[in-house]
Order: sequence, then C-alpha cells, then structure tokens
Amino acid sequence: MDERRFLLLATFVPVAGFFAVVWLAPILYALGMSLFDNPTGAASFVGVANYADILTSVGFPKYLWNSVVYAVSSTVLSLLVGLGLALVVNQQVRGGNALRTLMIFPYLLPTLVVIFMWKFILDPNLGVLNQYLVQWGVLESPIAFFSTLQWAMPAVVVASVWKFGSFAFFILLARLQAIDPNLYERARVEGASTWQSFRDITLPHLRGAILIILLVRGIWMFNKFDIIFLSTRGGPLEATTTLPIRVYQLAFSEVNFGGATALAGIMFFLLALVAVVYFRAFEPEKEVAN
Amino acid sequence: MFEFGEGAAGSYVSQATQQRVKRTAVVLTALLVAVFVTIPVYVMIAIAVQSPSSAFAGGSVQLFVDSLSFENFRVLLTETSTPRYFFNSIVVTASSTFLSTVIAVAAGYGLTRFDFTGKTLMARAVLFAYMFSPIVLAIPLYVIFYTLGLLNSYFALTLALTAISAPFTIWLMWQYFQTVPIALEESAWVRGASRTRTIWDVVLPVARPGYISAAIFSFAVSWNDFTMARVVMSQDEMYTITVGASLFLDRVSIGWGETMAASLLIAIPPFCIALFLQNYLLQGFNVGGLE
Amino acid sequence: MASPIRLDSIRKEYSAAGNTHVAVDDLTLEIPAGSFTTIVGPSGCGKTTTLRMIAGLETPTAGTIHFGDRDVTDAPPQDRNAAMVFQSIALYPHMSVRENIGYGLKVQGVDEAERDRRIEEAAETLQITAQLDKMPSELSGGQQQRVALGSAFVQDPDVLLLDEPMSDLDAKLKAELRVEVQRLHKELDATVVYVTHDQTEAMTMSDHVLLLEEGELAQFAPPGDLFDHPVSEYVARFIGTPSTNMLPATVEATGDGYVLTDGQFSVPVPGDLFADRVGDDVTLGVRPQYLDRGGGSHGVRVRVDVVEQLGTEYVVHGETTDGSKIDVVVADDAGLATGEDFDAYFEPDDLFVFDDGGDTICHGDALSQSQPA
Amino acid sequence: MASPIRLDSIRKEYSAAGNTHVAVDDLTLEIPAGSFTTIVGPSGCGKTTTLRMIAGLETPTAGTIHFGDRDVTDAPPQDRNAAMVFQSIALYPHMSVRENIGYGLKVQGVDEAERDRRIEEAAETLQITAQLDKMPSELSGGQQQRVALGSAFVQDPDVLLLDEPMSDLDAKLKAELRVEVQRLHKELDATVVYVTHDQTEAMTMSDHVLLLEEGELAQFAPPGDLFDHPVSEYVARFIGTPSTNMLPATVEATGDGYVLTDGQFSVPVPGDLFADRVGDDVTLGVRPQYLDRGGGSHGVRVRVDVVEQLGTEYVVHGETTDGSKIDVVVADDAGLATGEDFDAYFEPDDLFVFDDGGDTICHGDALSQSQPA
Amino acid sequence: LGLGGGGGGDSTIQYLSDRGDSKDVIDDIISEFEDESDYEVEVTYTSKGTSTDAQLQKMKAAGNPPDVVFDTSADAYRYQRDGDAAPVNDTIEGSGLPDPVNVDGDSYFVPTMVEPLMGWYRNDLYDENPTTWETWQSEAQRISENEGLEGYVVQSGQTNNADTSMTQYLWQNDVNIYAGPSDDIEVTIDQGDNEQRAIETYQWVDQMSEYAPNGSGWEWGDAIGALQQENAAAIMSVGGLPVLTIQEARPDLVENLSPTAFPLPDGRSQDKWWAYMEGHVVWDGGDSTDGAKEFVKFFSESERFMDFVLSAPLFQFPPTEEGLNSDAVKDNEVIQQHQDAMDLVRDNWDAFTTVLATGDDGAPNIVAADAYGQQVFGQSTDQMVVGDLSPEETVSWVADELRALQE
Ligand SMILES: Nc1ncnc2c1ncn2[C@@H]1O[C@H](COP(=O)(O)OP(=O)(O)OP(=O)(O)O)[C@@H](O)[C@H]1O
Ligand SMILES: Nc1ncnc2c1ncn2[C@@H]1O[C@H](COP(=O)(O)OP(=O)(O)OP(=O)(O)O)[C@@H](O)[C@H]1O
Ligand SMILES: [Mg+2]
Ligand SMILES: [Mg+2]
Repeated sequence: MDERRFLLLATFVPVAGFFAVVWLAPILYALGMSLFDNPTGAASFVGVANYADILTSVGFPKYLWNSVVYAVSSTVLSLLVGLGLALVVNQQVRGGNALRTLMIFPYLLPTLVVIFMWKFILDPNLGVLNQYLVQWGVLESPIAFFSTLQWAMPAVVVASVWKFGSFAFFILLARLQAIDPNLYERARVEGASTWQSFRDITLPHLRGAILIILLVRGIWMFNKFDIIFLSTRGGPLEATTTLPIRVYQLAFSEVNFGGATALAGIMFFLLALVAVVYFRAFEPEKEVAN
Repeated sequence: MFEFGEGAAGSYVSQATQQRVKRTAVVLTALLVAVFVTIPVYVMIAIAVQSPSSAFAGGSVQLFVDSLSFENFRVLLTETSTPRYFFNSIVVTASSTFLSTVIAVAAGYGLTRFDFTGKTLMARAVLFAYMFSPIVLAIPLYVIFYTLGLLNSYFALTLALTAISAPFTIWLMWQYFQTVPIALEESAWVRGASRTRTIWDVVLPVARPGYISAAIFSFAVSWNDFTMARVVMSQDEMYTITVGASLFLDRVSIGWGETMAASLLIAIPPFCIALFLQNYLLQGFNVGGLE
Repeated sequence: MASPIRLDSIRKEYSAAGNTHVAVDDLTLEIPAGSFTTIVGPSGCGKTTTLRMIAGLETPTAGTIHFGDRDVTDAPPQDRNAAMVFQSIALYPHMSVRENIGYGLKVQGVDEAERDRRIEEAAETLQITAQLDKMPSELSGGQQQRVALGSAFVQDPDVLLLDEPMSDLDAKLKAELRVEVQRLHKELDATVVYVTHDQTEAMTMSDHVLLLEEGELAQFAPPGDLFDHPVSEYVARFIGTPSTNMLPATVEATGDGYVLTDGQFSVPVPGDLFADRVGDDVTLGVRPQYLDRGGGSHGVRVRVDVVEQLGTEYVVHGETTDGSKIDVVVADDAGLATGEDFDAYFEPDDLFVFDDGGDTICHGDALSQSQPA
Repeated sequence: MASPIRLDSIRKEYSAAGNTHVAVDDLTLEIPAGSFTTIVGPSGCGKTTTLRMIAGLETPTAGTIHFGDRDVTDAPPQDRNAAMVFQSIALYPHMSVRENIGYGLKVQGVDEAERDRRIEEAAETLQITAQLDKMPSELSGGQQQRVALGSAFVQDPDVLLLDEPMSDLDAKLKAELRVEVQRLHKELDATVVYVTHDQTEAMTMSDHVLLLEEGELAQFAPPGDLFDHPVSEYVARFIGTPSTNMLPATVEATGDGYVLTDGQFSVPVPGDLFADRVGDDVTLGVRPQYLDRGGGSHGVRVRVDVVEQLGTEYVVHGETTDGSKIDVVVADDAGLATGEDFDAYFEPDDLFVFDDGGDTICHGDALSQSQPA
Repeated sequence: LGLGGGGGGDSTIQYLSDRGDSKDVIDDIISEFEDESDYEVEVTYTSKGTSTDAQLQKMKAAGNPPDVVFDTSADAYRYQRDGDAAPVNDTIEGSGLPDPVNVDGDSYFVPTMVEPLMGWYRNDLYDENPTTWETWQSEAQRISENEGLEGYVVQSGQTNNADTSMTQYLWQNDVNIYAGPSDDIEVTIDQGDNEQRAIETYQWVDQMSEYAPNGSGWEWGDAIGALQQENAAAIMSVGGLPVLTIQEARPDLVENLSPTAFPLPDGRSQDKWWAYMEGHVVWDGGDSTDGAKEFVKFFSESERFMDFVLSAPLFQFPPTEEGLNSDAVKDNEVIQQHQDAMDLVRDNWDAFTTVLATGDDGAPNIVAADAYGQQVFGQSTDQMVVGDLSPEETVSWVADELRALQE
C-alpha cells in the first residue's frame, strides 16, 4: 500500500469510526426509540404516533416560539456585541489586547459557573444589581429577573450573550484583520466616508463569517439546554420552556421517552430544514469547502 | 486604559472633530463591554474571598472587600471532595482535548490534502452533526457505554466529550489547513522527505496556531461539560468538578460563599488559557486570513 | 549525476467542476544532461505544470517521463533526487535559515558537521552568511529568494527545477542573481529546468529555451535560434523586446519572379517557396532594431506616435500608412515629433515570413539569395 | 483641473518598537501641473511613503504639501480629488468590475447613467469591455491591473497617483500598458505621479523623474538629464542597464595641463575644475553602451567573463586589469570567449567624473574642450 | 428495546442517593456493611430534586437499574406501582418503623427520616407569632408598608417548595383534594364544599402575594435568601433549613427568627401537616436484590443510623417517635439551640402526613404522588399569581390537571 493511501486511511478511518460510535449510533438509537411507546420499559411499536402527539400537543407552538425567540435573540445579540467589539479592537485601540483576554474568558467558563454568577447578580434577594437599583432609587423593590414572566427570557438571553458573545467576536475580528487595508485607503482616496467604507467594504467582507456565525451559533442556541435549565428550569409559567427543556421534561419528569425522542427528532428535522434552506440561499459551506 | 495608537500605519489624518467623536465612541464601547464582562467576574471574586458573614453583613452584599478570608476555600478543600473532582476534570479534559485535537488534525489534513468523492457530503455531515439536540443523546449514550462496560471510566467520558467538540474542531482545522501552503509540503517531498515525515517536520509545526485554538475549543467544551459527565460517571470519586460542585452546592452546609469560591477555582484554568494562549487562539480564528 | 530528461507525449488534464482543462498537451522533448533549459510563455501556458510533472508532484494524464533510462512517470517526488524552488518561495516559517537550507540534507541523513559545511558554503556564494540564524520572516524578499535557491543548490541534485525564482526581485537584484545562478549551474552537476515569464532571463541564461503556447510546444531550441529563427509568428512576437513588427503583405508574381508587396515595398522572394502561394496573404516580421531610418533596400512610411527613450536608444512607436502599429528602435531621436512621418528601411535578410496560419515560411537568409545584387 | 504639487521640506518618520525610522527626509520639489512624474529608487527608499503623503493617507512629520495654492498637508484624502492605484491593485473582491470602476463615482454621487457612460468609455480604452460584469477573481493579473487603472482614470482626478501599477505583469503586457497609460495621461487633465522600481518605465514614460536615495532626493530632472547628466555616482549607477561602469583614476598634473589616469588611459581635463584636485582619487563613469571594441581615443583592457545575448545585442561581463568589474555592450559577439582579452575604447565625451564622495565633478561635455583636437 | 449485559457484577449493590450532605456517615455505614457481607456497595449521588429521576431513567433504559434508591415514600409507591420495588417486610416487621407503602400486606419502603414543613418569621418585626390567616395578612401588610421589606413570601412555580406550600395551604383550610381508596382515587378538590374552600384558600394566597416579593420558581434556597437579605420577614420552608443556612452568612440574624406553623383560617385546626418521609426502596429482580435487602436492614439498624439522620439536624428528624425522643436528638447541639422548633415538631408529630397518604384513611394515593412529581400545585399558584387566573379558574385548572394525571 503506498504512503498516500495509507495516510488517507489513517486520517479517515478513525474519524469515521469515532463518529459512528458517538454520533451516529446514539442518534439512530434515539430515532428508533421515538417510534415506541414506553421504549425503556414494555416497549410497543407505535409508529409515528409519538410525533403526532407532540405536534398536536397544546404547548408545542409555545415551546417552539420560545426556542426561536431564545435562539434568534441570543444569536443576534451575540453577533452585534461581537461585531461592535471586533470593530473597536480592530481600531488599534490601546488596551485592545486586554479586552481580547477579557472577552475569551467567559467563553471558557463552564455554564454552571456563568449561571452562578448571573443568578447571584440578578437574584432578587442576594443580587447586587437589585441591591443597587433599589439603593439608587431606580427600582422600588427588587425584580426577580429569572422568575418574572417578562424578565425571565431577557435574563437568560443576557447570560447567554455574556458567555457566547466572544465566539462571534473572535471570528469577526479575525476576518476584519484579514481585510486588505489598501481597500479602505482606496475608498478614502476615492472620497468614501467612514460609514460608506463600512457599508461597502467591511460588511461585504464579513458576510460569510456572519452567515456561519448565525448558522452555527443559531443551531447551538436552539439546542441549548444547560443555560436555561440551570437558571429557570423553563419557568416561570413556561416562559422559558424551549424545546430542549421540554425534551428533558418529557424524558425525565413525565417518563415519556418515546415522546422525548420524537420531539428531538422534530427539532432535528426543523434545524435540518433551516440548514438546507440556508445552504441553498447562502452557500455558506463554500466558506468551509472552498 | 483605551487610547489610540498614534501614527500607526494608515491612521487618520487629523480631522479633528470627526476623529474625536469617533475616538470617544470607540473608547466608550470598549469600556462598556469591559464593564459588562468584568462585573460578574468581580462579584464572584469578591464573594469568594470574604467570609460569608462579612460578605452578607447587615443584609446587603459587600462588594468592597475589606477583610480577606480563605474560609470558603478551607470548607471546600476539607469538607468536600473538590481536589478529587478537580483531578478527574483535569484528566478527562486533558485527554479529550488531546483526542479532539488529534482527530481534528487528522480529519482536517485529510480533507484538505486528499481529493475523494463525498468530500462535500462530509463537509455537510460535520455541520449536520451539530443539529441533534445533545440532551437526548444522554440515554442512548448511557446505554451504549453500559453495554460496552465503559461506565465510570475516563475513557468513556473522554469519548463523549470529544463527540461534542470534534465537529467544530474538525471544521476549524479544515479551514486552517487551507491556509497552510501545500508548496511547503511539496518542497519537503521533492527533497526526499516521506509524506509521514513531512507531516511531523513541516505540517504540524506550521499548523500549530490552528491546533492550539482547536485545543482551546475542546478544552472549553470539556471543562464546561456537565451533561456528559452526568451520563457516564455515577460514582462519587469519578465526578468531574462541575458535577461534583453541582452536588455539594445544594447541601445545607454550603452557601453562596463556597459556591463562589468553587466557581473561582473552576475559573482559574480558563483564565490562564485566556491570558497565555489568546494569541494562538486569534491566529487559529484567523483562518482565511492568510489565503 | 545530472540526468537527461525525456518527456514523451506528455498530457495533463485538470478537471474542475465537471470541465476538463488541458494544461499541457502532447509535449515531447529531450533535455540533455547537465544543460540549462528555460521554459517560457505567457501566464497560464503550462510552465509550472510541466515543471511539477518533472518533479513528480503531478502525474501526467498520458505520456511518460524518463530520467536517463529510468521511467519515473509514476515515481513519487521523494525518489527522483530532484530539487525545486517554488514560485511561492515556500520557506518553512518555523525553521531558521540554516535549518531551511539544511532540511533536505537532514532528510537524506547527512551528518550535522557535513551539513553545516555545505550550508555555509552555499550561504557564502549567495551572500547570506549573516542571515543564517535568522527566521525567514526577518528577511527581505530578495534574501528569502536566495535562501530558497540555497536550499535547492545545497542538495547536489541530479535535476534542479526552478519556478520563477526571481519574480519578486527588482531589476538590479535580478541582474545580480542571474549571474550567480549561472555560476552555480556551472559548478553543479545537474540538469537545470528554469521557468520564467521574463524572456530576458530566458534568453540570457539558458542553453535551450522551451516556449509553450497554451500547453503545446511552440519551439524548443537554443535562445539564439529562437530569436533568429522563430518557427511561427507566435514565437517571433513573444521573443524580443520591443515585440517584432508584423507587416501584412501579399505574394505576387512579377515578370522577374515573385515578390512580397504591400504597395510601398516589394521584396523579391525565391520561387521554390512562394510559387504556389501567389495571391496569398502573408505577414512579414521585422524586429524594431532592424528597422533603420538611414536607408536600406526596402522601406515603409511611419507616422510617429510616441517616442520613448530607452537608455542610450529611443523607441519610436508609430503607425504605418495602413494603420498597423510599428515600433522602430533608433540611436537618437533627432527631430522626431508626434505626427511626423519618416521612412523606415529594412533588409530582406532580417525578415521573417509567416503564412496565414502564423507558421514560418522562411527566414531572411532564404530571401537574401533572391535579392537583386 | 490638474494641480501643481509642491512639497516643502517634507519629512516622514515611522516609530516602531521605540526606534524611529526616517522614511522620507527633507524632500522639497515642485511637480508642474499636468506633468507626468515618476518616482524611482531601490526597494525601501521611500517611494510609496511619498506617494501616500501626497494622497493624504499619511501625514508628514514635518513640512507642507500644497496642491496649487492650497495647503493640503492636513486635508483628508477625501478632500483632495486625487485617485490612486495601489501597489497591491486593491480591487474590491465583492464587487464586479463595473462596480469596482464606478465606486469612486458612486461615492461622489454621480448618477447611474453618467457613471455607466464613463465606465464603459474607460473600459473600451483599456480593452476590458468584455470583462465588465465579471468578478475580480475571474480576471487574469493583467486584466485586474487594467481595472485598477480604469477606476483611477474614470474619476477625472486632479492628481493621479500610481504605485507600481505594472509590477505583476509580464514584460509583454507591461510594454503594451505603458503605451496605454501614456495615452490616457494625454487625454486627462491630471498631474500624474507614478512610482516604480523599474527604471525602464521611469525613463520611457515621464516628463520628470524623481530618484530617491534612502528617503532623500538624489535627483529630480527630466529622464534624459538623469541619464546624461547624473548629479552623483549613485544616480549614474542606478539609471541605465547594464549599470554604468566605474573606473578608478587619479588626477595628475602634466606639463600640458591635467589628466585623469589609471595607467592605461590618460584623459586630459580642464584646469579650472581639476587644478586643486591634483592627487585626488576620482571615479570615471562610462556606460557599457559607450564602450567600443572598434577603437576610440582611450582604452582599457577587458578580460571576458560571461557573454549574454540580449536581444539583438550582447553584453560582455568582464574585468579590467585591476580587477574591477566592467560591462561592455557589443553588436556581435564574434570571437569573444571566456578568458579572452580585448580593448574597450571610450570617448571623454561620454564620461562622468565623480569625486571621492560620489558627487559629480563634471560630465563629458565639460571634458571635450580639453581634448587634443 | 432494553439492552442486557454489562455493568456491575453480581456482588455489587448499586445505591442511588441524593444525600450528599451525609456522605461521610453513609460511607462509614457502607464500609461496616462490606466488612460483614460479601457485597460491595457502589453509591451514585445525585443532587436534590429531579436529578434522581433522570439518573434512574437512564439506568433503567440501559437495563442497569440501581438496587437501592433513597427516595420519598411517594416515589417508592410509584416504583411499586410500576412493578419495580421489592418487598422489605423483613426490615419493617417488628422494627417499629412506619410502613407508609404497604400494598396487599407487603412493605415496600423503609423510612429513615421525616422532614416536616415549617415557617420562620422575624420576631423583631412581628409582634407575636401570627397564627391565623387574618393576623398573618394584617401583620404582613403592616410590615410591608412600614418596615421596608415584604411581610411574607408566596411561593409559586414548578418547584417543590411552591408545591408543598400550596398543598399545605389547602390542607389548612380542610380542602380534601382527593378521596377514595388506593385503587380508586378520585379528585375532589372542585367538588362539594371543597371547591369553595379551595377558592378561599387561593384567594388568601393571592392576597398574601401582595405582601410578598414578586417572582416565581423559587427553590427553597431562594426563599431563604429573601429572609437572609431582609427582603422578607417570614417564609414557609422545611424544618430548620432556613436557620441552618442563615447561620453561616448572617449569624446575627438567627436570634431574630422564630419557628411557626402554617397559617390557619379561623376555626380550623392543625390536623394535616406536610412531612416528607424519606428512606430506602429496594429494586426488584436485580442480581443483588437480596444483598440490597440486607443492606437496607443493616442500614436501619446501624449504630450510625442516628448520625445519618442528624447530619442535618432540625431539617431531618428520626422516622419514629422513639427516635425523636432519643438521647442522640436531645444531646444535639443545634437542636438544643432551637428548642422552640423542636417543640413544634413534638407537638404536631401526630399530624405529620405525607402527600402519599392522602387516600381514604391515609391510604397511598398515586395521583397525589404523581402530582407532586410534576409540581402541579406549585404551578397552580403560578397560574394565579403570575398568569392572572382568578382563584375560581385556578381551582378548575388544578382539577383538570389532576384528572389528566389519572389517564
Ligand atoms: N490544480 C489545478 N486545477 C485546475 N487547473 C489548473 C490547476 N493547476 C493549473 N491549472 C490550469 O492549468 C493551466 C496551466 O497552469 P500553470 O500553472 O502550469 O501555468 P503557468 O504557465 O505556470 O502560469 P504562470 O506564469 O501564471 O505561473 C492554467 O490554465 C491553470 O489555470
Ligand atoms: N508603516 C510603516 N511603519 C514603519 N516603517 C515603515 C512603514 N511604511 C514604510 N516603512 C519603512 O519606510 C521605508 C520606506 O518605505 P516605502 O514603502 O516608502 O518604500 P518603497 O520605496 O515604496 O519600497 P518598495 O519598492 O519596496 O515598495 C522602508 O524602510 C520601510 O520599511
Ligand atoms: Mg507558474
Ligand atoms: Mg512601495
């Protein structure tokens, strides 16, 4: 066997095997379970009944809506924060390095710790934010951010943006630094204002990165479980019950594993649909595969 | 803290006002974000290093530390298995980081250097691998690991963690290898170096920023993980720090002080990485910047 | 030991997105052992591709490659004892200059003392001794280029392949290095194949020049031959600056014999070559250097467009009466202003005659016998 | 309206890592309105920096820049009505060729119909009409270069700045574009400043040449002057290929007057220039083209090293008896083999004389009167 | 779909527990047990609350169920219903332990501790212990308006804290949520007099929420935080949990806290007082079932048993009155400091009721167990306080939810 072939096998066989064991097998197993009633007990085959039940259940539209709101708002905000900051750091600001260090830190922190921090800050009783807002007279009494209907989702989103803003930041910063500075200079010589250069040069260059961030981060946030579970458990009054939270509830508190896996299958289908439309419309994998 | 570097290449001609407005806006944004990022961290530290009775004295939270106390850390280290949990975390994080990086390097190299049918399919498969909600994988994975007799092993947790991080690290290395000129390898081949040797002598050293940032990502995933550790590890002495902490933190005897102290300990490795490896990280992100 | 290189009906296709692109087509030639061969041609004509096939970095779609008697068509690059300087320089960014130059030797298992000896020798020749312990990123473009050359030369290869090794240098440095490369070639026992798009390099450095036209061989000959005896209009146009002037003419039979004429001039030509071409359109090629204001046997009227001083000479860009562009090199520009007319004379000796399809019918030496004494 | 450009004591420092590097130093010159000025000099001499200060992309550390009467030293680039072609081409990769060319007009608020008209006009001149709707990545290097030129020309600027706009092109394309650029300059009402490291371009295209030496002005003059009347050894060496030969000599007083001699030759020189230099070492500069094998008033013995064919001519690289390198351009190489000796003659007319410090003492015309009739 | 195979050997007992607090004692008991028998015990700790369920589901799914689970009596009954629990008659018979999960004469649960609900109020703000609905309301109002903090905490949301509180409020007003024997539980909360009483109860809770911090979904710790940070003057919690927690951060505050029973409407008496009963369930059909039974018996009879219970004194109490009066309890330092709380427990011992024992005559009630598992009552408070349902609507919402559980 020649060396080329050997390396080809050496690079792909382990990877393919690995994916087969830790991704494909569990996913197929889970999809299989979604066709059974009580799959972990006295399993009986029910076909797509679990799917039908989930899709027609009262809560489904609401959970879907929550998921979309959460995924979209946290992704878009992360993007905006990351973009703003990347533009700032790209301006050769002194202290930019410190800022970069600062930004990467939240990303590396475990969600558990992030939630501890934010719960502590936003807590109505121990929370520093409430303490100061009340002290300064902004609020009359503390707000329980994680447990009031209108604040719970924003609070979860803020914590998510805090943790994940740097993902967009780093990717965008790298792209910004890859733009040929002569393009800006040419634009200035041609008479373009700062805003025009941003619109006509910066944004088009960031397009690919922005699309990838929206897709990848969006999918991750849609599937995000721990940040919500650890902070609100989906409450209050299901205000933050997203589909993954619902999957957990179905699986572990309602012991409806067929339903849980069916819902996961539906989520997968939805994301795949979004992804396919996305692939068609923007061809972001050209970024990957070019 | 934030000032413009004067006279840098391509810096503006003094267009006084416009310049000043822009500068102010930039510095303000930077400050705002810095504050937004720093405050939670500061609060964590402030609570961690005060004894609970001084942190909460008088019914309000003391953010200005006037007396340092390591009481919280003492409780953690003597009354809980924190050291053991840390050890476990370090073991699985290190091995998963290593495995994920190796897989990413192998796959990334293969994908950029070999042409074969189904490459695009593979590109999409990697992206699609993100799309299945990880929480439902808990039960199937548990079943698989149980069947294989791998529960409560570092090995199984390493695999599971790698499963989460690998799609992204592969994508990253794939991108990165595209920026490593193939001419470097060809020049080594022409000089008589075998492909394998070329990988050691040329490809890996040149790709270092790439795989360091891939490593940092897998570190983040592993160190952050809660779900997979919960799936694989069921014995107390095998818990990772996140699982362990989540358990002892709901004890009656443990309060916010210890919680923040534990958080602070957990935050130390990420902090070191952010401090010392950020340049590599940025370079790693800079895929596409060199093409 | 320098090997001769033989290419037999080499063809290389690339398929991208379903389309097949033929980069090199039916190339057959033999490069003598120890010679210095230059491949030239416009961008995209297949120079690099040819070189890469010789190096073993690409496998030909069809045809065979021999080094001496050995068929290396399918041999991997590692087995060819070749050295190559890449168009992109391709220094290892993580190795010092010394390590870069010595890497090939290290791979071959040459011990360190010997390695250092050879590295230092090469560095001295290339005047980069002071840079030996720097990293590539600390070098200027010209120094990097020399490091790349050094690491190829140091290996004592049988075949030395150089892909535009001077494209990044300014004219002065280029001129200096040109001499160094030729000197090194003399010292080494290697067959050198040198790719360039700069035809001055090709003409001054090599024993043979291979000119490619869209992947096909246009001419393979010593540089003087290419200059003096181009086999086609394409070759005549590509080789030489300013480019060879092309004057349209027709073959006419006169009482005396045959002439090429455009109305102004009328150049007698031998019947054996032109008898059966009467009435055909042909093109006369004449180099700007061979046009003379002073006088000569045949002339064309030129209207001056722009005059450029080119060192000690001047290039007059102008138009003939029928509007084709024409360049004339003159020693001094006395009295030539834009819009002015003058006559440029040429000798049949210096002409090339091309047929409709651009192939050479004959060179000036074939015409000189037909001239009225 | 083309503006004259006046630079007064311009200085530009860069500080990097604590070190201050002076890129341009005390540069004073006036570029006439509507003229074509070329900046030349070796890599790193400050050409781009000077151009960028004129464009407004860098602010001088000291000194002032005027466009006509207007002080633009601190004006932003947007306010200068200049256009610039960058060394790196700098096409917007996400815009089509049409959008690239038209971007400056769009920013200036020119309406679409008018924009399209001007774009198409420029495209026609530059022969890229067929490429208008392609993306820059689909173009060859030469086409990209033409797009960059197009977008500068289309803006009808007062000042047109071109930074090595042809560095990426092969010799043939370069020659073609050179003519086009000159033609466009004639059509436009703009002051053109053109940076290049290729002195052939500088010599052929411009009204004035600015030669820089490590940031300082070496000479600013019409190209012919630079060639014929260099103000220093540096200028004489830099301008002209092959480079001017430098022959060491000493000033001696003889009974008749004064001579410059190295033992082989002895060139009489006027007393007014050399009387107080007796005993000094001087350098004689003589261009390779002015050395003649045939004969002349003074000669040096040359040992042949290498002979290069350069188009219709040959360059003989050799050494004089005292070991200094010497190049001779000859029309044919008949019988010149390596190691052979011959005599190369020159006329005092063609000499430059430089003092110890490299400054010009006089040119050949000053010597010719002293010659024995 | 269950896959067989793998996992712990025949002589390993897998023990699932959420008592991380008592880890040291448990480890001691296990090593004593291991010295005496051929079995090894492998403990999996989970955090309190729902994660035991998650772990159990995974283990069940893999065909690798635990052999012993530490859980509430309500959960034990659910396991029994699903056919997963093994009888532990040996341990119960003659031990004097309560036998809350007795089905057809077989015992399926070995209680180890009791955890009663209990309230704590600020004795420096409340003039006296306000025992009735009316006084609670007026006092809470006074404090909210005058003292700069809220008078009371109303819990709502999908938490155990909220669920137990709401259930207890209903009990205080004699609402019979369910009726019938174990095999025929009927939801009666919206029937007959119950409906009116339930509505009254929700009305009272709604009014009290005016004097409570806003928010829902609070766990036990959140309410305690409100007390600790002086955002509220009284909370309903479980046992001495609040003082144990507050002791650490605000030692100065502890002496201002006094225990109290849940508020009673005028004319009602304290006859049902929510108490968790937690203990061991042995899983049926595993390889180590016999060993598990042995272990459970050993555990209950261990000399360290009292240490286990008292590892969180005042929060956990022994499962028998005899244990309650034992020297170990009397000598416990923490308990001695809070005699008033201890008195409350002693005086109301007979009223302690698990949510499971809410069928006729205290028969096991599977619907109540399931409702607790999904925190239906906690959610009902949310529906009213956060979701703006009227008390009437809330009652019918709860009734619907409960009936849905029966399907
Ligand atoms: N890997 C490839 N895939 C597809 N087409 C290729 C590939 N490599 C080269 N080609 C095409 O083959 C033709 C010849 O390319 P080659 O690189 O040999 O040109 P070249 O003569 O070296 O040009 P240059 O002077 O620009 O370096 C070009 O049209 C090029 O686009
Ligand atoms: N932004 C900068 N920071 C520091 N030094 C610089 C900067 N730009 C240019 N220089 C230095 O200033 C000197 C002049 O540079 P400049 O770019 O003007 O050279 P150039 O004549 O255009 O050379 P080339 O022919 O290589 O383009 C060089 O030594 C260069 O290293
Ligand atoms: Mg090439
Ligand atoms: Mg430059």
